[in-house]
Amino acid sequence: MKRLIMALVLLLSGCRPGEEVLAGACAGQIGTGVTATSVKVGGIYPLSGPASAYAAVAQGVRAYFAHVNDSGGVAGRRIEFLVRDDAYQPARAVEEARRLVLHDRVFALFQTLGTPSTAAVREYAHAHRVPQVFVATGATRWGTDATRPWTIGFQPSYVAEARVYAHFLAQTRPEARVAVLYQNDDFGHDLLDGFRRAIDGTSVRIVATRSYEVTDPSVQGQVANLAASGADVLLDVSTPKFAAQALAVDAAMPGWNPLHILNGVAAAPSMLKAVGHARVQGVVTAGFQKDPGAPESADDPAVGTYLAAVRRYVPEADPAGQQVVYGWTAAQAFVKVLEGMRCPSREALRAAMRDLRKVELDMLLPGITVSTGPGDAFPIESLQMARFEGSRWVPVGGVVDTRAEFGPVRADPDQGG
Amino acid sequence: MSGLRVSGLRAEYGAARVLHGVDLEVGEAEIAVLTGPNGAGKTTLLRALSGLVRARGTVTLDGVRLLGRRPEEIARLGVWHVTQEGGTFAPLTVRENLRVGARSGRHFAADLEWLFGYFPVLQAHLSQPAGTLSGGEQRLLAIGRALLARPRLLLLDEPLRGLAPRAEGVLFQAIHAINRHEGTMMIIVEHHVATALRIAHRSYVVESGKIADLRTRWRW
Amino acid sequence: MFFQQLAEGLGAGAGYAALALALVLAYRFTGIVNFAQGELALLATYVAWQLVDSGLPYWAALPVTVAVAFTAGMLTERVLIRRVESAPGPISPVVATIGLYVLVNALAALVWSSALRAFPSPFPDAPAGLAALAAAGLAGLVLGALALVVRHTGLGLVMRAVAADPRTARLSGIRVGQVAALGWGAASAVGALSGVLLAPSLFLEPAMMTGVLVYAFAAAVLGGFDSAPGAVAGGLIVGVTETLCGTYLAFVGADLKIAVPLVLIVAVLLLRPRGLFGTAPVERA
Amino acid sequence: MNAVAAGHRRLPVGHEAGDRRPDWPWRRTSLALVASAAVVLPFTLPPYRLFQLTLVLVYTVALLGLDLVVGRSGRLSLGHGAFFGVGAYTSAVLIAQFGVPYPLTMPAAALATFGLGWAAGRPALRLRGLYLAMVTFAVAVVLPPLLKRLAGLTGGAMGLTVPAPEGLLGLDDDQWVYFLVLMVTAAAFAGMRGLAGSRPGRALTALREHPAAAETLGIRAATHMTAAFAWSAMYAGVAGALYTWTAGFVSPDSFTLALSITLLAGVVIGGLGTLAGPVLGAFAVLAVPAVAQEFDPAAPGIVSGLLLLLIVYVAPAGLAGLLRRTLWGLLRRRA
Repeated sequence: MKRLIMALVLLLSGCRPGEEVLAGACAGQIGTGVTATSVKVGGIYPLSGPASAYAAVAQGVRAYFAHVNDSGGVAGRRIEFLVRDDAYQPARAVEEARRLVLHDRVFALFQTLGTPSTAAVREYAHAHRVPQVFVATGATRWGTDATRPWTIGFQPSYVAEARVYAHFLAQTRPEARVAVLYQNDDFGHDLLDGFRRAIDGTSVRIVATRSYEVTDPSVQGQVANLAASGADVLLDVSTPKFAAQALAVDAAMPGWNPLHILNGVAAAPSMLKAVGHARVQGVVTAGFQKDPGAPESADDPAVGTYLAAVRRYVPEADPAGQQVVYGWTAAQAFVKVLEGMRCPSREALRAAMRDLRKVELDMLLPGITVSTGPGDAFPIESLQMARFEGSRWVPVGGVVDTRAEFGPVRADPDQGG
Repeated sequence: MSGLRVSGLRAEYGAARVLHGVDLEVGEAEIAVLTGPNGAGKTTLLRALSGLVRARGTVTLDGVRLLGRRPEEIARLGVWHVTQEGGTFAPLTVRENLRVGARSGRHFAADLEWLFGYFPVLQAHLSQPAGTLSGGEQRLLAIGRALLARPRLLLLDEPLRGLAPRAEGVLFQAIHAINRHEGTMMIIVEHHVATALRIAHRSYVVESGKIADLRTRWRW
Repeated sequence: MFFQQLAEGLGAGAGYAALALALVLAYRFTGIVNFAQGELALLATYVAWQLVDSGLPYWAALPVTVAVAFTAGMLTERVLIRRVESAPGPISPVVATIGLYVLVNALAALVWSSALRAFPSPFPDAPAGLAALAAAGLAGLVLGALALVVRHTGLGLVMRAVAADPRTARLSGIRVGQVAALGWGAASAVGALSGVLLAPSLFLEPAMMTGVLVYAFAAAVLGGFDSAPGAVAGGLIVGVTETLCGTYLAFVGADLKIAVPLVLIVAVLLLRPRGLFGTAPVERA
Repeated sequence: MNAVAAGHRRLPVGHEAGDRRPDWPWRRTSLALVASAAVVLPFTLPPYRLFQLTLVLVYTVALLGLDLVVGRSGRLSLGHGAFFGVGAYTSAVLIAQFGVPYPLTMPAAALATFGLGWAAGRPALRLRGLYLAMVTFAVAVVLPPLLKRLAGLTGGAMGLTVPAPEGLLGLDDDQWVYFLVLMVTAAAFAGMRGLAGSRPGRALTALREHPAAAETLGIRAATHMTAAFAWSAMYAGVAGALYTWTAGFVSPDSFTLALSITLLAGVVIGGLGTLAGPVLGAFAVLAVPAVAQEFDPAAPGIVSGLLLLLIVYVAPAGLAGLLRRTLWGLLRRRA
């Protein structure tokens, strides 16, 4: 009954129920979820369901936040991080977002994973003016759609990744004839369209494309068809399970061994081990994070703190997994944003996340920084190619800043929704 | 204690009580005929004996209790029930149908010859799937299978249904011969009372779930 | 190129045929569509992986896995399906298998985690096309042996009798329960074969058999769902069309390729409800 | 379809077909209680709980429809997730791409799925039960890739975001959507109650219990079954449209075969052939994953699988049956 009366009162006064409105310098801004000693944020990940393999990201985030809290927190505030499961279903993601914002009264949403869930939560976050920071999906929409300022991406978008591959091919194989295997969803379409636009004006040409459904048992048929196209490069835009199949079929075909470009999402060490290192020699991919297992990371202090923190706070996590490194990096970027806030309010957080000037992060490859500004809502747009030799990735060429090379990413003209 | 003793047999389908305490006996090598109006419970009685329907009361065959056992256990005790419909395996050939439930391989060939003595029509369709036989032929096949198994007690539910008049004589002649040679006890539910009574030793009239009348051959 | 694709199609088809046959066997003996057949095959494949991982050679692990799957199949029928058959309504048994599907999938993910695992191939060094053909041959061998048992042995006769009419079989003294359990054992063993055959190319992970189940259903229905040879033929047809479909049916395209076997289902069902090889269900009131 | 059952156990069929089991003791009072709670709750529940309750009502409408096919006609349909999806997309596309005011999208979704249900039902129902499951299985599997293929219209793999209906009469958005959904759910219940007592309803029950006997009584199986299938598809479509209003986002991969299986599980867990079943089933299907995830991420699968098996063995009449038996037990002990 209490809420009924309050609802009636607020009905008349017309202001938002249950939010803490700040006074003084940050008058009128919303400070829910922040106290002098703590800041509460919530993340939504597919802990169960088909995409549960990606939930390792949350482990990386938890490790970093625990690490920061133990060394005094952010400007004296401990970070309280709530993790909710949406089983990779948009409706559940919205349900969990409502719970975090209205029940747990979090200050901001930090990371929703996967484009469907992120797109669903983005509507809710926009309607209730809650920042949705550094979402864990590479769709370009988060950076190009100015009508939804409360949401921002983090990792290099699929278009940036496609641009690096185009740039690499233009330099090393100018006459490349490319066959593309792509997953029939936003991830596949975004990267493929980005690649098409990025090779405009170069002599690189796409000779065949084949898509597959997540519910397909195998991509054997698709890869065999692509082989028939006689392409000398295979752009593999698939998730780990199907990438493994594509790599296995590619290796088993004596008559066809194209340069196999593996996208960043699939380049997981466990997948490469399953296929067998012997069969993936010479495969290339693009990355933006350090590989904890690489020899040059052995004496890198940043990697040292990362490994120690992961062993201490999330022992069940696989420190070599790129997802855990990704969680760690995104969490560190978030802390930098918190430090940059002028007021303890959501509006200030939104402003700070869009005003990062060449921020250095521990686990980013040297030369790659995080920067956002008025016309640039893509925190990271530089990547470095690497080739798989022996049993690990070896960097190839320098860091490519795709924004400098190709200019800002424009919204895809026929992008629906 | 040889023969079939049934006392106080009660059975119901859900809430509908069908058998209200049936008592009957079938002596050694005797044929009993059950007659009576439709729905009197004749078929349910056979089903109760062969375990298809749960029933209460006491039923013993040569001193062995039958009630409460599963149909396949009762069948293995030598009670063979030829139901009103079915009794054959449509996709299997006539030979395979006869083989199921018949005695072991050694006797099978001899048994077949013996059966064809009574039912030559089966020999003509031996390798044909049973489903392709006519209704009457399928009836003969079902009963042939029963006879082949040399049961201790044979329950026949309206064996004549769907048979051409000429075939009736052939069937009853065979049943009569087997009863005499093998001493198989039989309970036959049949509306053609005249033909059935010619070979029956006893005849029970079943009305609304109880035995209304008993006539034995030597008292007519 | 065409022959290699054809060979791969037959290899994949053999896997779908095995699972389709498992579905048909389970249906023939208990009249129940076992939605969990794919996940039981997944469990068997994980068992095989575990055996090979702990040192047992492939050709020793295979028979052990098939034996384990056989007993697991019998136990499933005896413990789960038997009791549910007497439950009212035709829906309960099918829902029980759906419950089993969800449960087994979650258990596999819990015990073996969702990590991707490589699975050894029976013919590791043979080129892709040949390995697929050899796998199809292996499947053909096993299915042929099963067909011989069913066609020409006493046990086979009893099994076919139970499948044709369980009530008459009971009245003929056949212990229908045990035969149904045997049927489910054989089904589960054949299902395990499907998992083991497909794992090398599909890579072992909890969601491996979900897609395969869809194709196995298509294959089983193509064959009429109550004919074993029909299911095997259906499986090979689905396998080949799936592989060749991308190249030769360009207008369909790869994303709607799943529609091909399914449109076949609907067409077959409407034109020949019994399927290509099924027997007409004799409906006696 | 299943093997010989020695005895006869009657399916919970309701009074019309001679079900002598004790009926719900206080029909009037419990209905009034539920109605009043439904009106007060939106003001007392925190908003995110209200959102969950709205989703339960949306699922209830879909399960009411599915129960018509599974519970009352005894047939298995695996396609209702697809009908749900078609309803959701019809509404989403009309709102997002063509700017149609959302209330008008409800009849459009209903018509689309009624037609689809009739078209899919008509041929499939001439076939035996199992084949209906196969045809609906095919529909459920083909829908997601088809939706992605029509990217121009449906936003393809990216999905579509739909602005939520604004709150009127001083209610805020989720309370307003809740009342919209509540009204449609009430109408759905009334429609189903009316049907159950009517001639077609009894005809369906007769067809389920003994198809051959029913046909001898002149009940044309094909027309009754097809009509029932079309109506149930429409219910699922209407539920889909309500889902779009509630969630505000639709993507092809939310309406896969998995949704059809979840709906089927819900209608069985709730209790076949009853009116209370769909509500309880909807609660079970939505509550189990949320509660189970507290223990362990893989738990939802294990818990819902076990629950399904438990229901089929322990309480074939579902939660509704359990509820009825326990309450009746209490009453008898007290009386």
